[in-house]
Amino acid sequence: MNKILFFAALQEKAGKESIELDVSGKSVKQVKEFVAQEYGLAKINESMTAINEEFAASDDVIQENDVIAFIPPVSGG
Amino acid sequence: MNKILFFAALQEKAGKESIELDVSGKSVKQVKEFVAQEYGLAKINESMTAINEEFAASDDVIQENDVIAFIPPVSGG
Amino acid sequence: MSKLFSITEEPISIEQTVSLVSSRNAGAINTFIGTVREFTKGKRTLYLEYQAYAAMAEAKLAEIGQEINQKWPETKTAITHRVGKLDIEDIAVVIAVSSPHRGDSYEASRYAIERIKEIVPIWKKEHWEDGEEWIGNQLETKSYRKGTPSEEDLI
Amino acid sequence: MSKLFSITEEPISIEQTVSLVSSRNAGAINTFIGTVREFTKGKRTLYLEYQAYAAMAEAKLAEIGQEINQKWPETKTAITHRVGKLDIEDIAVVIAVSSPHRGDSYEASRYAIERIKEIVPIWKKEHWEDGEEWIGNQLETKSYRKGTPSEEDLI
Repeated sequence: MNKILFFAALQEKAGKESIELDVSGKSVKQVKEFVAQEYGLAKINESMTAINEEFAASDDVIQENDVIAFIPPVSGG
Repeated sequence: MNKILFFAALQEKAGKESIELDVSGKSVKQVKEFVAQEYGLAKINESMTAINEEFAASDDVIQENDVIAFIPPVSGG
Repeated sequence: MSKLFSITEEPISIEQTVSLVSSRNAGAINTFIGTVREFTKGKRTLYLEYQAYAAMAEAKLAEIGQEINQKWPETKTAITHRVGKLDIEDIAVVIAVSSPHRGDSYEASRYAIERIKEIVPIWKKEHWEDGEEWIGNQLETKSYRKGTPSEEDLI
Repeated sequence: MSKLFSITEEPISIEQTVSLVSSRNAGAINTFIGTVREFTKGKRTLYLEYQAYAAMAEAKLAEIGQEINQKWPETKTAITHRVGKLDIEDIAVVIAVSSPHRGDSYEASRYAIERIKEIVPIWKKEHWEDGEEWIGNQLETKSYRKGTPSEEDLI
């Protein structure tokens, strides 16, 4: 099973902070496409993805228990 | 009468913080030469001079009641 | 608040962040304090809301600290970023960089704030009289993984 | 301590100096803190003694503030310099510059410290184990009246 985290505008749009979903074996790109469709999150394409708190590339493959987070353009500071 | 202020190494060398002396009508250069000789302050030549808290040029002329200060190279900060 | 790189919900103490980097070897400490500004491009902000992916944000702040240590080996860096609701004039972030000589402390501090705006998962939501919005990348670039901020960003 | 430009014999509060420039229009406050370093070129300092021509020094600090306002019109500057005996790690000077945008606050803060070292009548005496000495111009130039620090000084 995997935990998927949403932040900022994505979190508001999804209506939740996180979901549990088994996406192991899928690429980051595939997960993005699935989540975008399932939750109506078109803006997810502008987001980076983190796997276990580290930025990931779109062809990185999700492992069992990985925590995935979608990172919209940041605006701290 | 004029008040003449010494700071830092000049103050230690002169052995006092200030002197009273009538130097009105003299140029900054003349006052420097006189004080250098009188107090053995050769290093006064490396100092800037302030008249009434404003940097002065060597040919500026001292007026009655002006306060003169010799400003060695500064090292604040 | 004793961690060098931290996300906090509490008001940030400048003195405390500075004390984390102060040392007998330092002659200079540069501090950057980001505060909530009332007007941006003529539009009045009522308050801000900051959100962070806290664990990752602290890791990324620490990574910036490592980058700084490589570029300016004698520096020491601490960064504290606040999250939650912030009013006008409140402090959102404090960066403190100590170094033996002042030049390094200025450069490293500037580098830190630019990198925060590139790679640290923290988001700001502006609340105005007539609406609200999560603000996107203020560097106006979508590339997050450039090694360093561009020259232009740093001037 | 409520003056924007002051010479003091008391320990300097960073927060207090920052509070003098904080405002609803500021989004950035850069702070430079000069501290007493133990080792300089391998030589151990025991303590420092700062002396100032206080009235003129405050006037010159205010003049630097005016120069900054001309160069970076939206900034606000406060500078406090301590005099007397200072131990290692003690704070000698705090410069705080607020501005709507961060770039100006960094540049103006840097300008302020360079100008202090050029035109403000404050002197430092180093006390070592084997002697003591009033330190001369650390910019290693004898020209005090240049309009701005040289490029080299600023890098």
